[in-house]
Amino acid sequence: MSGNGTSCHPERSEGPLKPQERSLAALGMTRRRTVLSGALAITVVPLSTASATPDAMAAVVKEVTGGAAVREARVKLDIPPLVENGNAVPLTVSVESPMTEADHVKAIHVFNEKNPQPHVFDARLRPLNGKAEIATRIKLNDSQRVLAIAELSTGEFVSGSADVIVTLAACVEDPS
Amino acid sequence: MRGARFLAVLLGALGAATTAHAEPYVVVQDGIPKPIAAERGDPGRGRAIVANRSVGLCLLCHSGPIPEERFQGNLAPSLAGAGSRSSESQLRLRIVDAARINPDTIMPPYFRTDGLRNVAQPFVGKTILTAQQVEDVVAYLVTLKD
Amino acid sequence: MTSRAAIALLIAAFAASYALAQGSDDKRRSGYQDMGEALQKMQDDDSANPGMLFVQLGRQLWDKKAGSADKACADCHAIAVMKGVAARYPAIPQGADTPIDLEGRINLCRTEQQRGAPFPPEDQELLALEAWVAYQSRGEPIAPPDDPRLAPFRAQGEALFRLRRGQLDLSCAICHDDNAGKKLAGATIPQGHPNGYPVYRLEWQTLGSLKRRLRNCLFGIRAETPAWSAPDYVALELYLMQRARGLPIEVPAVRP
Amino acid sequence: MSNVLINAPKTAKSGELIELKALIMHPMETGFRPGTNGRIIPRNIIQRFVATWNGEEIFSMAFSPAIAANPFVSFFVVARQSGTVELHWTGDEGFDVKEQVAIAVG
Repeated sequence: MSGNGTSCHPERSEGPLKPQERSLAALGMTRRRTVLSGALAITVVPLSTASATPDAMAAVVKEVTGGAAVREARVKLDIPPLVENGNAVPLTVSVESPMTEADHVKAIHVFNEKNPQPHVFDARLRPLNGKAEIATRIKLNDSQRVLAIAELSTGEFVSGSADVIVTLAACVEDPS
Repeated sequence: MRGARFLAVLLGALGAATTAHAEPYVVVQDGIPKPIAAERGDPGRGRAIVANRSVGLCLLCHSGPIPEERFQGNLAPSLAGAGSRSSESQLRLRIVDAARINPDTIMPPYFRTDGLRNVAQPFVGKTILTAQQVEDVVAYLVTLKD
Repeated sequence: MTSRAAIALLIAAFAASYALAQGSDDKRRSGYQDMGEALQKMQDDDSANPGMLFVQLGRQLWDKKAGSADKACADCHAIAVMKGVAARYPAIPQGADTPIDLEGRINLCRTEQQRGAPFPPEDQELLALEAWVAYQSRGEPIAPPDDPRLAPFRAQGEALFRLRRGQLDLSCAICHDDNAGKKLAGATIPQGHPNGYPVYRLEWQTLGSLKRRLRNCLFGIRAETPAWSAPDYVALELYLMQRARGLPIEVPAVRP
Repeated sequence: MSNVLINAPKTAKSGELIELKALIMHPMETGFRPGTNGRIIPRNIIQRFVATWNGEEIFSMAFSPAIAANPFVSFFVVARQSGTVELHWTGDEGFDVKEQVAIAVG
């Protein structure tokens, strides 16, 4: 039913999309999907999952930290400020740390504000990692802030964040 | 003229499911002086159509004074000041069928179905915008004064 | 499963090669040159380029016997012989009179030599084999054959490139010749060169063929997409390869 | 068919900091995306990535659907003794892939 066309534009689903839904669609992560028959928008399929929001992100951050204070320090996110497609955004997180038994990074947690879920990943590190730096690629469904929180062996939490602009892709796929 | 208006009403009621047996509008010089839909165009709705990248598609190619839409195209002139540069009648024809003014235009024909090749099945015989949507967009564009 | 393919970090660094290779009056640009630095790095670093997973899969399949003839590609061809092949296709196979593209060539071997069922369009194994073959030509300039029999097909491809179509009444040329480099919404319109196919497109989150890409464009302008087997695609590909003559093969390219 | 690319040095000096990089073929289907029939495609992701060196865990990571398709991970480790690094990915639909590389430390 969705072999119906869309146009040369970011949204593969065709109905009016809210700004944050736009690149959700580009990601194929639309919560609402409007199927077009000609120019007649007919079907709306809601998806029950609540989207991540700054509030939802704050809530999961609290789960991770147990409510402990988080100091903005020592954590650096290397992520392109502007990406052409949110489906695979390269991200490197590094934490200034001697990585000794006495003082090392135990975990790095990454969160986002606008994907369907606030969690991105949780990594466990040890002194033998030598360097508290990890790289991966993540999906971002819209321009948003990405937050990394490091849990230190001292029990302290430190954080860093970065804003990423996801440009709207132009021509996307026939979903059929 | 009344017949054209009547047809436009009918088309409006059918959404965009236009099978344009007859042109529901009359071109006079470089414009379409009379509205092609029964209901007056609404500038607020028109702005929403222009801003919507899957309905109006306008901002894919044009930029416009719609600051909340971050990524706007630059293949075509800015829509800012469109209402100063062109009359309502001229704007209407440019949207309905810009090729009537410039055969080489890259502007898609928003309210024409004939003379198109290889149209995908779901769109055959259908216009990009409905008559009412055209009027809403025109109503919005005339408000864009320099 | 895989031999622990500790692929050496092999920076292809097309950025550097483009800076050096092209004269100033050649305005042609690979889509690579229109990408941000992050995506260029993703393509250049073989240990990060997701397309390399498909190249590796293709290498495994190359040696795997298949079909009722129980033959592997490697039983007939040394892989080294494939260098430059992707830079020359589409071409007219021996004994035939119409051109086929590299996928078509692989499927021809599949049915005639291996005596197996042809791969369906966008089949992962087909794309992987194609990527493995085209990878042998990485860095080689596109060099369409001089075969005069190709001319009418190429001309047909050019006509298709310039044909306005679809509900939006657009042609390939309007975007990729006349307006390349400009912004369509947030995206820079590339010149549309075929030098990275099969390409790892982030939009797809997988490897895909030039045909799939062409179909995306047609879909975008609300035009009919010819059947996967239609000769239109090969004709367009012939024209596009001619248009991109001299640009280096980048397989496996990464594109947004 | 699993398909993994690991980038690791074959040799390292004792105490040397080395980088390990790994790519694995996997769709990382989010579970939020409708298929062509309009119904949601069920989630199919890698949930966990664990690296061990001679059996001792050196790094682990829990993935969410927000990890890109064909996941890429890179991390560091201090080379201490010759042996085998094993990378292990597990996830939905019984996904379970192990891959090993040998590193000579001298």
